[in-house]
Amino acid sequence: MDFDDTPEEAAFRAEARAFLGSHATRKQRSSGALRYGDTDAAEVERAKAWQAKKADAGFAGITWQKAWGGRGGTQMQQIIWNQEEAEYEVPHNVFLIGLGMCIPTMIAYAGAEQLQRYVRPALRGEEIWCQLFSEPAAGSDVAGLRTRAEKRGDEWVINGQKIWTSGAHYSDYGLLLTRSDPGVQKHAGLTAFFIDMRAPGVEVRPIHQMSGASNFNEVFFTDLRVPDSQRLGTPGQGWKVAITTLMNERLAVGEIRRPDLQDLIELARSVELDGRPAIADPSVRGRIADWHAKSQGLTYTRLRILTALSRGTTPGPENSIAKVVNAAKLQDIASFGMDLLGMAGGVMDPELVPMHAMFQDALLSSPSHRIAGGTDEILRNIIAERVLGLPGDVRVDKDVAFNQLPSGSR
Amino acid sequence: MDFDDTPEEAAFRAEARAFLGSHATRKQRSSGALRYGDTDAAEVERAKAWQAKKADAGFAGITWQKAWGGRGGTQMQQIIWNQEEAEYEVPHNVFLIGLGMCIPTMIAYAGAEQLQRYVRPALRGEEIWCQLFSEPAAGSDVAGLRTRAEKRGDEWVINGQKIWTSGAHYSDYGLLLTRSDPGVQKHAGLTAFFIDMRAPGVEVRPIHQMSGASNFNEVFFTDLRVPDSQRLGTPGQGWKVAITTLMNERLAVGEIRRPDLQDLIELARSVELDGRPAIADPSVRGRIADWHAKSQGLTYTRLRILTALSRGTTPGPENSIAKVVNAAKLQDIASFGMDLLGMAGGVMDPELVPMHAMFQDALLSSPSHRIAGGTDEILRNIIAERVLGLPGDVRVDKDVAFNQLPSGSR
Amino acid sequence: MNFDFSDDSKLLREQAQRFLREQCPPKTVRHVLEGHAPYSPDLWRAMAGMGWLGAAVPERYDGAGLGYEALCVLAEELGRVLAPVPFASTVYLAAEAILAAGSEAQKREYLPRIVRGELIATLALAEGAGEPREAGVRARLSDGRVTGSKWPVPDGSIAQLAVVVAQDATGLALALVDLTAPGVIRAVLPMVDPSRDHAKIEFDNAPATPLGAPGQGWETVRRLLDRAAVLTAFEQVGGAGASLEMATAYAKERFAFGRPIGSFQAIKHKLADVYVATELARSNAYYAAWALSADAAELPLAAATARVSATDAFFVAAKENIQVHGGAGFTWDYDCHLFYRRAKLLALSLGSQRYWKDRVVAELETRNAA
Amino acid sequence: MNFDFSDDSKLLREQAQRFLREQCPPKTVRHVLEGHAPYSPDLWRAMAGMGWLGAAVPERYDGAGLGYEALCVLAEELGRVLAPVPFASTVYLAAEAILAAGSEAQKREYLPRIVRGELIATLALAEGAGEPREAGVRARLSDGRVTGSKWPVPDGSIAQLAVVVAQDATGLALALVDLTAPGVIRAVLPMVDPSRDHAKIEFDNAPATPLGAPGQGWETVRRLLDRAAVLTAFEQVGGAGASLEMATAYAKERFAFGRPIGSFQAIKHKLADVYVATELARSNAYYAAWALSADAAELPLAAATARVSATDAFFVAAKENIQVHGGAGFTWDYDCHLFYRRAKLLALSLGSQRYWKDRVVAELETRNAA
Repeated sequence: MDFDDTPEEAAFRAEARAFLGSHATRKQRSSGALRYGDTDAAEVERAKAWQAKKADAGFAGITWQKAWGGRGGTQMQQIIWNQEEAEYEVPHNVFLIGLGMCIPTMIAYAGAEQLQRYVRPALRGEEIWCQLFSEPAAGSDVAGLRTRAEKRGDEWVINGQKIWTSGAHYSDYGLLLTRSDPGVQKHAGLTAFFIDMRAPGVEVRPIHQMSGASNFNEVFFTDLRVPDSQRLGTPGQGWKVAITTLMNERLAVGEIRRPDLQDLIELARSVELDGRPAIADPSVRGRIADWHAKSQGLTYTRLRILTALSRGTTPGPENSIAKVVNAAKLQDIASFGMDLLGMAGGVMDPELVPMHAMFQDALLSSPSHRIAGGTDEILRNIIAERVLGLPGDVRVDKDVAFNQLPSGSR
Repeated sequence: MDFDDTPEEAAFRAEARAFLGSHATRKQRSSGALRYGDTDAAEVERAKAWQAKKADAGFAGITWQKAWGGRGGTQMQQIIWNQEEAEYEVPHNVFLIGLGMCIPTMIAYAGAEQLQRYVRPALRGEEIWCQLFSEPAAGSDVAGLRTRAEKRGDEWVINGQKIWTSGAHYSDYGLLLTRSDPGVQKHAGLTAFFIDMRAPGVEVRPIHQMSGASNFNEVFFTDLRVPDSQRLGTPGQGWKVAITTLMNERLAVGEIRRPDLQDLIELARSVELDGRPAIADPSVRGRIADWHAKSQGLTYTRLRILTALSRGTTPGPENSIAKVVNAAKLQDIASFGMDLLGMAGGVMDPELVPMHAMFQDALLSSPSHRIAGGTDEILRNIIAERVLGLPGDVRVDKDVAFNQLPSGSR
Repeated sequence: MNFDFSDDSKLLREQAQRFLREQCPPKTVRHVLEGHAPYSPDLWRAMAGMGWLGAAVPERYDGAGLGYEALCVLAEELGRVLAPVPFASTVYLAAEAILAAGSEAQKREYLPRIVRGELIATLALAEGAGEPREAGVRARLSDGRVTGSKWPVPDGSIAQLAVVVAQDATGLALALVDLTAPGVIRAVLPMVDPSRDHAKIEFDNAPATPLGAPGQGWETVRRLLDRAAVLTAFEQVGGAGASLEMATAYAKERFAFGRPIGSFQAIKHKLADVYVATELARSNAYYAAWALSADAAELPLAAATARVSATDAFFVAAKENIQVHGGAGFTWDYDCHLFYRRAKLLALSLGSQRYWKDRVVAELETRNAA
Repeated sequence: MNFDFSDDSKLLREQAQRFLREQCPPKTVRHVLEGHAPYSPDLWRAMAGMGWLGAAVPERYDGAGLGYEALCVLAEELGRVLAPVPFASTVYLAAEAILAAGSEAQKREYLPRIVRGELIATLALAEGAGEPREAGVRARLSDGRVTGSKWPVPDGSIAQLAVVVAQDATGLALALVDLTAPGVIRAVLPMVDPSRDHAKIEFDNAPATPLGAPGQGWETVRRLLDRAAVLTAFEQVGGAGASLEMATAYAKERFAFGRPIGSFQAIKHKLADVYVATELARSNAYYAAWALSADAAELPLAAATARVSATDAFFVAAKENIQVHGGAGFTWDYDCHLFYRRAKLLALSLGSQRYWKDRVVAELETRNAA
């Protein structure tokens, strides 16, 4: 066990720091109001520019083969890069889904010519990809989706609706899962495609979230025509393709969630309870210690997983831990921070309330974290079944044709 | 809404107090070491004597018809009696199961002659009844029981094993649920009886619990012969009989669980944290307030239910609330109280440790409360299904003969 | 003994439910939430018409004199529909303060106007971050003028009258301030729940009339908060109940993996826990309602206990209602967030759990010492 | 960077697992639990024979000199089987105290005997209820004699030597006391986990030799507790892991309603939560093991963090293991309670969560101030 860099690692870290130091600005904590806002066109442009710069310097796709424009480096280098980049003000990473999930699926299922065409532009940030799986009636139960794909000659005609698509409005391409045969068992009737998000028949509408942000979209398909050459896998093999995508879900670097422990400590030092700084209060100390233990536990769990990955093991569902813990923790910290303000806790004015009302903002954005990208409940199922090996739940939807399944009124 | 007595209630309360005052000793709190021990023969004798005294004075079976030896009184009188009796040192109530569950089932299913024979002696405490439903492989899933009943002429021959039978060692009679037909669906093959616990072929063995106590027994049946006249309901109707028993599960007055809030407050006043009484510490105050709110909430919930009962509504599963909350609370309070003692918290010497090591004792006895008489998990199912009306879980054991069901290795 | 509401109260509840179903559907709440109005004057007027604003005001001040049990029933129903009206500030706080501390003349001047819905009033206590406590009051009252900064003041931008808590020469004092007079500057505050108006109010030598005798001290404010806590607990219980009903209905109707999501134990047990929390809160609220109605010595403990329970219950119910709704739950268009916002707002409006838990234990200590 | 144990450590773990499977089955624990012996001398001798007692003791004192990573591995495995031996007291506390504060002569006198299993030793710190703190030490040391009452002292009835924490003229001091000498009265204490010996020891002018320079102060004790906390955290992680495995196995094998109980979400999610707690604790323990091995400046924070995580994880794992076992879980005959007892014992042995959480925050404050 060694938490220090090897000489090679130190050299790479120095290289990363040198690049970042001359191309980006170091972060100042709490340097401004923190809003969970939309990613606008200007932000996308900045992200594209930064990705191109990284790619040119060999810091995009660090573990990717050189043939695809990667560095051919190690998992440990990727970890080091992530650690260093997190210290700088860099644009929101709009490429995570494309590079982490869509392109690896393309590599597994698309033809050589297509890969030649799509992989490099994606890595350089010239083209953005999104993932089109979830539907209004198919959230946790993705395989319950209803978007129809019907074969007409050399084309497929797509009709239906997707939902919770991150970045659909600035994406160029999308990975789409459809139902091509509703007359067979639900997992057996799916087919996957990649599609041009600018094609006629694709309409993107932002979803207005309770926090005021619109991080997700609805995507409607009306007689969208997709050439058969954009099919991934055979017809009916869509579920297998989707599994590839979901298994490639990278060890989320994720956005940095605020308020974090340091923010809470800062708040607890600045506000008073009964005339003393809140941080002197044992009940406050107890909560801070609990959350610190959780945060650190996640940090080192992640490093343990990455160490295992760097030795060639395949990623398991262990990462579900981080999501389960972080989502609840964020909501709890937000609520607790507001409580520390007593009667003024409900005020959202960033000029009046400590820490730019970061805690109040997080109260409203955090519920989505317990749901989007896998609900708490689904993640616990995954941990129980795939890590602990507990038996699956009784399935009533396994031996029935999709169009014979009961569906409820919501 | 009125938390004061009506004149009639006040009169009854005065009567109860007069009786208790002249026949029992008022409780002193923390008057001695509190042990979760066995009910020995002497204690049973004391209980019988007390029950007879109560019955003679009209305080046993307050709501029962006079025909059965009851008072023919109101639910509210029962509440008042319970409140008053709780203030006195009276023997452990060994009649709860018999009078609360077994005899009501007898009244529903036994013949007039049998009732003439059994009801009064039970009410006067001359005969004690127990309930024989659970089995090693049929805990939460009572209908999964395997104790066989085979008809031989006018008799039934019983073989098998029951478990978790409270008071089997001092009981005279028992309500027994058996499997009379393993070839039909599990709920359809059951038959109920009442049996003589002293009959040959009945063997009672105490279960040694982790707390050191033996509140429960195993009961083994080897070729026990039961006359068909002791059958309750028709053969195969046993599940319906059992439901009657379980629905009659009374609003548990239950033993008074210690440590309670007052004990915790006493402890928190007597021990110091960093040189100040623990109760001055905000983290301790927060926990005390939480538990106080729960305790009071349960008290008033119970009174609300009793008010409804006294107006003639049938008892619902609302009482599951009390068990779910109390069991976890007892364990949490025990653990928390030990924590207040810091490095000495693990010591169980009642002479050395505050409050006669009551918290340490409760740590060891409390796990059983989350299990016995309905696990936390089953009670939540009950609340969800019977109160909120949520749909039942998928059942794989409904349309299969009992002897075709998978059974696992434990 | 009788641990249930009276038949009169039950009739009132049914009437209130019918009325509010019509007069306060979610779109009424959203109209305020989305900034189109600071409150719903139509609903307010209608409520005044029903006599609700004076439910617990004695008849000699034009109230209905129905007592506090009736007011608790109304509070629960208003909480259930998230009524976007200045009821809590005007009725639980201002009217109660005037009833408790005002002179006969003041009662005759203000209460009838409140009852008729002509006067929105509030209590100006908080001065930024902090729990309710005497040392937290820095506003000064002297020579009939008040100076200081109060925020958040509930319904502060719409109220015409405020009961201001301030320090004067004799200690803590209450004063009535006309908010439309010179020396009062108000700014609307963005809140976690924008369906209820709040403001920051700067008093700069604003004309003030003493309410009650000088030097009444913190005890008057504490008692006022205790009483408001009971009524707010009913609002919270109403909100918790509505959230639970919404979640339960959705869990029955929404299918995944070929079955209603309410058939999965993860959902069932979550909702069972919410039910338990809500019922405990309801029972504690009932007891507090009795203590309030009977002006019993148990009121301070009963109020704090009810408040602690109700705050927990509403927040967990609202939070898990979002979770049960999945993706739909955190959209703007579903109503889940309205309850979540209100739950957190009410959890803080009279001081946080910390304050109320401390009150519970302080009362228990007094009682055990006695 | 490498966040995994070394290959040597992994080999040691495998060896330890094989050894303990044979030498420390549950019946060995029960033998002590049921009062037939205060510890298992056979197991203790065998462990000495394996060189474990000196795993982290330098070779010049006859230790194996394997370092603290190795000791952490052993601690986890001993925790997993609930080994009923005086390992923690002798190795984590006494040997560490002598290594940290002893003179060269004292090290040469005691450490080789400890390594060979000839000397059971302990630390006498607690004086009844209370967290570790300087003001809690009332025992007096003067003129080479110690007087005071210490309880509970782990392995206090079987140890021959104690490192006693006492006040002398210069402040807080450590002293070595021969527990078999006159002036020492020992009484076995009934504990929540009787599989580990504890005693109350009265020192009445018992002969004492100073350990280390006079007036070292509380800092030495604090550092000693930090180091022991890391090792104890590994015992706790071992116990948590074993409890989880036991519960998981049972949930797969036990059927109800025609299916394994592990297929019900109530059980699945419960065990998923236990898994999460255990993994977080394991990861924090790994980091603390590194800090201990490297004697890093991060040690105090890392140790307290690991301790907080591990205490939570073991208790919840042991508690829910009972619950998953249902009725069988609370019988004497099933092993669930052995883990539950040990979990609570270890949760308190070095001070409760309160002490360690306070340490976490104190370290965070120092760091943020820097």
